[in-house]
Amino acid sequence: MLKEVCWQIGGEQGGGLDSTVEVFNTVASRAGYYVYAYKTFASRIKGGHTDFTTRLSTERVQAPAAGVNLLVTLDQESIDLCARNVYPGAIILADEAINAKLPEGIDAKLLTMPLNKLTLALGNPLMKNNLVLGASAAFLGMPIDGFKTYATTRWGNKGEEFVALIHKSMQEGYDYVVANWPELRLEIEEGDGKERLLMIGNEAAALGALAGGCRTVFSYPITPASEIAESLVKIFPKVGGVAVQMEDELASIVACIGAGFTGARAMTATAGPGISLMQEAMGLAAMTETPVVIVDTQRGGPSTGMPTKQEQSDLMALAYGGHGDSPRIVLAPGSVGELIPMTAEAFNLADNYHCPVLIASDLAIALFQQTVEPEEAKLSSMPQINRGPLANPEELAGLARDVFQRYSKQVNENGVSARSLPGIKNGQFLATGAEHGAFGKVTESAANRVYMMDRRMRRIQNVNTEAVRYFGSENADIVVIGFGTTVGAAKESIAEIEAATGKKAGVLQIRLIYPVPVAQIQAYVKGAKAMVVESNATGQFSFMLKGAGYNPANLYSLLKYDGTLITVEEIRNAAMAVLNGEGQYFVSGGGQGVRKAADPTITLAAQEA
Amino acid sequence: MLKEVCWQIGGEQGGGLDSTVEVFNTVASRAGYYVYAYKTFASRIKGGHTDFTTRLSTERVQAPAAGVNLLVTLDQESIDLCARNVYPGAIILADEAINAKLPEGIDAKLLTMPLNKLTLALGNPLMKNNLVLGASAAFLGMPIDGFKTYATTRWGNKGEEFVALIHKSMQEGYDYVVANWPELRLEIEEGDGKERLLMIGNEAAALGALAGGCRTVFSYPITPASEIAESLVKIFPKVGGVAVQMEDELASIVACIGAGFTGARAMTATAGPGISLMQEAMGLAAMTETPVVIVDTQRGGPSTGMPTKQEQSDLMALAYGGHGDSPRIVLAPGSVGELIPMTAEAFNLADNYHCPVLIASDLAIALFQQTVEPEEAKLSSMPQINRGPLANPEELAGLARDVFQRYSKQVNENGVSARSLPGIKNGQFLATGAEHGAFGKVTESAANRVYMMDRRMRRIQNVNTEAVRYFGSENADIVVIGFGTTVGAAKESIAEIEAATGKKAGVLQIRLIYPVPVAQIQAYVKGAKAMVVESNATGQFSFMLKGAGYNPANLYSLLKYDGTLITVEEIRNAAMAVLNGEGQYFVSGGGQGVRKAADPTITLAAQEA
Amino acid sequence: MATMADFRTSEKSWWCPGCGDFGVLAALQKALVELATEPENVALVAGIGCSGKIGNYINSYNLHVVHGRSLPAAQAVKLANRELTVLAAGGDGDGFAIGMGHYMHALRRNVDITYVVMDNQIYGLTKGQTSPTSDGGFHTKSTPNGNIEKSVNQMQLAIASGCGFVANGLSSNQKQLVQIIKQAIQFPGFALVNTYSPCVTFNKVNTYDFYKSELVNVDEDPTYDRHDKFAAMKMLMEHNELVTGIIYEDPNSTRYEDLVKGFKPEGIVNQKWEVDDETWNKVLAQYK
Amino acid sequence: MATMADFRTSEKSWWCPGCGDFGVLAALQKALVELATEPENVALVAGIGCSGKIGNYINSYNLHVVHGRSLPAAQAVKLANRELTVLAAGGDGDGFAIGMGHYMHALRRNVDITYVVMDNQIYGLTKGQTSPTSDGGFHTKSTPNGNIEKSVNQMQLAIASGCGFVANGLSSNQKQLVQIIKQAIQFPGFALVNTYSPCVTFNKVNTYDFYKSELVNVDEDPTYDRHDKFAAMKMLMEHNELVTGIIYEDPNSTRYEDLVKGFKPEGIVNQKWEVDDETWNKVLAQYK
Ligand SMILES: Cc1ncc(C[n+]2csc(CCOP(=O)(O)OP(=O)(O)O)c2C)c(N)n1
Ligand SMILES: Cc1ncc(C[n+]2csc(CCOP(=O)(O)OP(=O)(O)O)c2C)c(N)n1
Ligand code: SF4
Ligand code: SF4
Ligand SMILES: [Mg+2]
Ligand SMILES: [Mg+2]
Repeated sequence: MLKEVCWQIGGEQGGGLDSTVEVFNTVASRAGYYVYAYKTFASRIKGGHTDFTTRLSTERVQAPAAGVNLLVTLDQESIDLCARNVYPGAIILADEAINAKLPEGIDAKLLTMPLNKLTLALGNPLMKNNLVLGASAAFLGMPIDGFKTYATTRWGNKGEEFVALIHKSMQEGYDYVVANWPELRLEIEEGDGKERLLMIGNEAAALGALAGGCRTVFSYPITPASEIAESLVKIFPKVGGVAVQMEDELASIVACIGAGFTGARAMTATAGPGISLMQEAMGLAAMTETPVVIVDTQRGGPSTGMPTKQEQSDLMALAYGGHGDSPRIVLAPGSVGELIPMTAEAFNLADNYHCPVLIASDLAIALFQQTVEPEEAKLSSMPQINRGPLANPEELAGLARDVFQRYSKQVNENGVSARSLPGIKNGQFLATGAEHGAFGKVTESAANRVYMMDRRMRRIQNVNTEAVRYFGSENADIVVIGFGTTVGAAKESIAEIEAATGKKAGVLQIRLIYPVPVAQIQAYVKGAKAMVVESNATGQFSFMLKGAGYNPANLYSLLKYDGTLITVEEIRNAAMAVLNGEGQYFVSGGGQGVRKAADPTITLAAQEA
Repeated sequence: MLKEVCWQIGGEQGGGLDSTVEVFNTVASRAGYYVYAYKTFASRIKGGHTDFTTRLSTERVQAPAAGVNLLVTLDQESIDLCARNVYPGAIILADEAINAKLPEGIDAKLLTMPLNKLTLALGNPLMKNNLVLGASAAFLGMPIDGFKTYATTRWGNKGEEFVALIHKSMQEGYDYVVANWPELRLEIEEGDGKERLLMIGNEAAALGALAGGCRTVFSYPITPASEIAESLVKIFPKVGGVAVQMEDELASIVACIGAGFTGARAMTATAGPGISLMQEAMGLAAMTETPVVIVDTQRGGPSTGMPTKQEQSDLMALAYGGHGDSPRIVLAPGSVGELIPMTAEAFNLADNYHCPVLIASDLAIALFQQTVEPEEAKLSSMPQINRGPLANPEELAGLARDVFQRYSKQVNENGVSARSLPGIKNGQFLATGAEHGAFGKVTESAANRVYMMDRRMRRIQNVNTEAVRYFGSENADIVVIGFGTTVGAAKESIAEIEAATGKKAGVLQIRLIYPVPVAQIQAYVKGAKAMVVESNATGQFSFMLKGAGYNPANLYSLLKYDGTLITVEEIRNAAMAVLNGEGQYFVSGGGQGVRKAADPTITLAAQEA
Repeated sequence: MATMADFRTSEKSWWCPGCGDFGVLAALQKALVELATEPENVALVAGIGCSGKIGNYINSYNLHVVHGRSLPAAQAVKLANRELTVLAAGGDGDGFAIGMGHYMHALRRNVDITYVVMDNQIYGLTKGQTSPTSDGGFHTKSTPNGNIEKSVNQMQLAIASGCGFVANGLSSNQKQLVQIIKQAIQFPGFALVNTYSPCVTFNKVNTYDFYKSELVNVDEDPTYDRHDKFAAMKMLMEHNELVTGIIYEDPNSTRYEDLVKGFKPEGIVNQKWEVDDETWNKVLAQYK
Repeated sequence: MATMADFRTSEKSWWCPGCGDFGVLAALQKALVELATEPENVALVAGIGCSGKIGNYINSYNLHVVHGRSLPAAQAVKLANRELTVLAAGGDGDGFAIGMGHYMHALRRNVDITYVVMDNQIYGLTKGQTSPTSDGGFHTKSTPNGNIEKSVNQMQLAIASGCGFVANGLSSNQKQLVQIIKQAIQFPGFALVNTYSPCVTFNKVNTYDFYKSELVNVDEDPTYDRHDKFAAMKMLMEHNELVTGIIYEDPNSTRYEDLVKGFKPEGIVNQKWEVDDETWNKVLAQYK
């Protein structure tokens, strides 16, 4: 009995594989397994290769699997592309019709099944997927009933006959495997049956927004962010919110500022190109001290880049991308589950620090399903709505006009002063992106400028949030620093590093990317070697760390920027190399393993004098 | 006899003072003086205080004066605002009509002259300015003939009578001073009569573009950049170029990319808000490897900020502002004169490195007149047009289609491969912002991604340009690091620092802001204390230096961010404090002098564990 | 009830003496007074330009955004708090150059706001460049040889986009302008109030006198039917947009806000945002 | 002379089988062949979207810009090299959502390019959201309760903006579309070729059949006068833009390029850029 299996299915994009996988993952989750699912897909709608991988386990899993146990392939291209990732001895199930050939040197059993023929006999092309599901269940020892139950509830509205056909197809697939390969089993331990949630990060962000009091969303579709607004537009009618698809990202962010100014909690969600377009207006939010929340689901950049591929290369743009000096707060989730309270918290931070709060999600968190523990999604464990410094309407009513100072020197411990909201008598003020005085009116006084600039920047140096989270051994020899999707792999790598090297390892998850929590990082790393793992080409977070004063001599780096996810193995290998003193900078990916590299920070090469 | 005098005039904005000053400066320049002129003005058209200061000298001057010798004031507000900046014993000339009062404690002679009355008698309100010019000439011992000659050529087309009236007014102003204050003279040594040029940086940038083969400009008006396009739109009819006022900055930059793709040399000019808006498309230029030149005349940010005030706070945005990792080159001029060849060179760099080349100008360079030596503007001393790697049309004609690889692995020593231009047979390719292969066609292959990313980033590590320039003593104890407008003051501070401290001082001018020339800087600074002087609140260049590996312990900093120019005195005072070991970080401005400050780099404050 | 004084601020104006924007500001304040609005219930979002400085001079909640983006903000203000009188304001460059995309989309979205454009056919604040509404042949710093682009016809565009209230006023015709603004504010949906607001400093062609002699006033034409869309379009085409008055009004306009499913009359800010368990669990259920 | 094969590439298409964009591509290639253009003299600038991928499938100089910005680039390409046949292409979202501002300004600037829009009334590449040209009530991922915005009337906007060539084709009506594109390319100035190009995957309402039954073809109406601007506008208003053919053509169009002072017939790239001493000194003189 296995504690964990990895199932993969490959075929043509747009052919319905996604819904097959959705069924598989949901049934697995309902059976009490932990699920981590990911996929390869291209920026096209129909045609071309796609593959979906699901790692299911009786324990929490949060990283790509080291290999695949059962690979289902609907075309030869999928075999060619996926077969080299299987575990030795794995099962590769192919449609008889494709005349499958296994590439040389692959240690796997290629089994063929007359999927096309059986589908034809069933009389509905959609049934191929159900045959595949049945067959997969049989190999993995998952009860077919779970699949059937799901089909009943999901497609019940399409009529009994249709459901019966689905059931029949599933059973046929199951039976075919049992009958033909009675010995071949990858049986996984039974799931604990506990009810968990399964969702993608974009859905988690939508949930967090809902819990965080966000009722206005202004956004523009973009991969891989669109599902955030698409989730909220479905949820909002229940709570009286409004999600507007704007004409572009410039409009989206400015609309959020408008709503924020008025007192609503507003959010926009976008990816890199949108972040670039929002730079000017983020400065406006900072200048007017208006709360606004922005989710960036990072993808391959720059420009259009690789819209369907993983990357974490927007950090510099998120923290420093606009002209002038302006405050921002940049958070990063370490898992889908974490994104729910983090998004809710973002609104509290925005209301308390009166500046843009950005969430640096990434494609793999945004789009790939992960198990979320019920505790992570409990309403009662969400941060309470905290509106931050607000003027008191009764107090203002008692004053005359032109008394309330929106940009008053009377600030709270964070350097923030109370804001008034439209509708509050005597609270009128001017919120302008131009430099201004206490009432908001434009002034170019030099002394005022210095005060206002300090006022704005100072606030973010004291952001009250859990900036870092440490996992693994105390007094580690190596601390892997990561954020976003890499955190999962990093956490799973701890045991492997320790096993491989006999040294102690830890992981420091960065939850607050900016302002860089250097002191907190130093406190955790102590004398250890710190290895920053990030999915970009120039080591953006390392650069930020060094710029913020971190000693470069003690900073190691593993980068991957080929669009694929960082794996446990890569982190382990890089950590081993670091601990062995083999180098300071490493890269991985592009079809090659971990290898030494030059310092990725861009500087001008030394020249002859 | 003085080697240098400083003349200042204050009055109401929009009242014609600017043209008075233009006459004064031009006449001074023609008389063979070096001129450095600057002004205080607001983001409004008519009304409100404005003042203009002109430092004229028999030696090159490139920084604000330490005081004013002759202050001409047309209203009391100007006295109130400007009188405290005069040298002891200075002359303050006021219109009798304003009933001028000198604020207490100011050591200056307040003289009044019936400007209004005389103007009335002359019968044309414009003549007040000429009275002022004549009076100023008298005080400064400048021959009135220079002014008259200028008037003749400049306004000759308005008729003899008008010119005669101007001459008369000038003479009257002159005579009034001679008659009433025969003893009061600030006589400056005679100018050397050598023909020099006087222009603002925006005009210099336009000249550089002309010399650099730029014939397409796409831009959108913005302070303080507009004059660049406004100059070129006047010049272009002479050479068959086209300057289009676009609908916004998004269009401007993408149009430049279109023109660059087609083979033209294209430029846009903007300020901070425009830079923020151009971030996405800069990535497009980088991805498509298309040359494009962007001038940023930095002003007070963020958002609308202080549009008419000096700042150097766009560095982060210029170097790292877009999403994803992408190459850019950022240059900074140290004077108006330098901007001519630098702008021309920018086009060569763009054509050779196939990426965006940005020029980080700043408001004071952009808008304030400086003397330019004829040698700096000689056509023969401009960089020769160098088109960089271009496919050979004859060679391509001999090939079939689909042979030429625009993104070929056959790269030159800079990592750049030849480009073809529309119209060249068999050179057709796809230039896309999406990741692509050798022919430009879209691909999401992991191995290709790594190659292409490395290809793009690698090129800027070897930019062949004069990255830094050193001035002052060898083996200095302190090296002042500056760029843009601060370079002038820094250079003038060398002697003062050395005189005040007995230590050796040098100035390292950064001409290549990004990629940061760390090695070059280290080579010049050696064991000295390096003090970065910049006009922003967070020490952006220091941050870049540290991020690029510069040792933070040896980096000192003087910041000013109140919108005014850094002065020689401030640099000297900060340098003294640094040499005295009084601190590492200093700020100045806002009505206070140089003072110690905390590390301006934004990081999260250390928290309780 | 609020008076004119209540809508004024103590700021000294940064506009040039004689600038058309004074008249627009005054008419706007007058309209607000006559509609019995209170300063705290008015939110004005302005763009960047001389005209965009209007927020310094009116006592209301003012948001002064980046260049060209008053409309997205104003629409959001209204959605966030439906009880406010929401105005957007700015210049011809702000609205029809950099802001053109937002203008076109606000027109068709039909959120209940009023957009007051101060059209001086020039860029004032940047000191006199050609604007998208500048006439052909117009000489400025940016077109020293004369403007060679066709000018934007913002009112025709409004009608072609389905905008339900299209009006044009002249800064110096206070009486008419006050009337127009009042009706625009009362109109249920997006209302365009274009105004010709002369720039006395940089535009020496399109002056008060020019407009006075050129404008055709449909308010004074008893035969003109402002509910006839074709007629309105034809009028504007024939007179090159030199038309004043309420040019088009759609009697059947429905606000965007009224079409949003589940949207509450009080908008957003006046709700309680805490989610109840039932709603939360219903939403969570789809992820189980 | 170039053939269809010369304009094709070896790339396998990423479009879904049956996508309307195939027809637009084919018509475009055919038009180029019939006009005897050579691939190296064609520059095509495309936006982002399914439609924007067109540059992968046509053998010409292709520039694939960021979302919404094909027009500024295409205009600049033409100014840089007037000898090229310059096309811009993209989807309804690309052109009329994020790209709307540029569209409006390209219309009035009148640079001699042809803009081919593949309007499927939906966002294809991002997997089916409502687009600015989607019909009212249309259900998509982003408007699960039906679209509540008015749709953009891009052809009316073109006419209101002074565009001199406004045409609409249907992807499946190759014969007409080829004719339209040919005339558009030959038109001296900015030419709009809107096409209805059905998205067979995400738009199940605006299908080939839908268009076939709804479109009014002015090319087949002998009484229709395509030089009458007002008639064109009326036609579009009355039929809710469901009109096909060459709807408006201005017989007196003058290209922007022809109005730029001192501009040379060869544009920019074919000039020598070195400045001669005389010109340089003349320019420098003003700073002396
Ligand atoms: C992104 C950006 N680009 C350019 C500017 C510079 N700018 C300020 S106002 C303005 C145009 C002013 O014209 P208009 O909108 O007609 O207003 P007016 O001053 O005429 O009232 C411009 C281009 C800016 N502030 N921001
Ligand atoms: C700045 C930016 N925002 C959003 C996107 C995401 N995006 C890609 S294509 C597209 C719209 C596609 O619709 P359309 O232009 O109609 O083209 P179609 O796919 O329907 O042909 C969007 C929103 C992007 N690439 N860039
Ligand atoms: S410049 Fe023109 S628009 Fe601006 S304030 Fe003066 S008159 Fe008004
Ligand atoms: S999704 Fe629609 S528009 Fe995109 S390729 Fe498929 S059919 Fe064409
Ligand atoms: Mg204007
Ligand atoms: Mg579309």
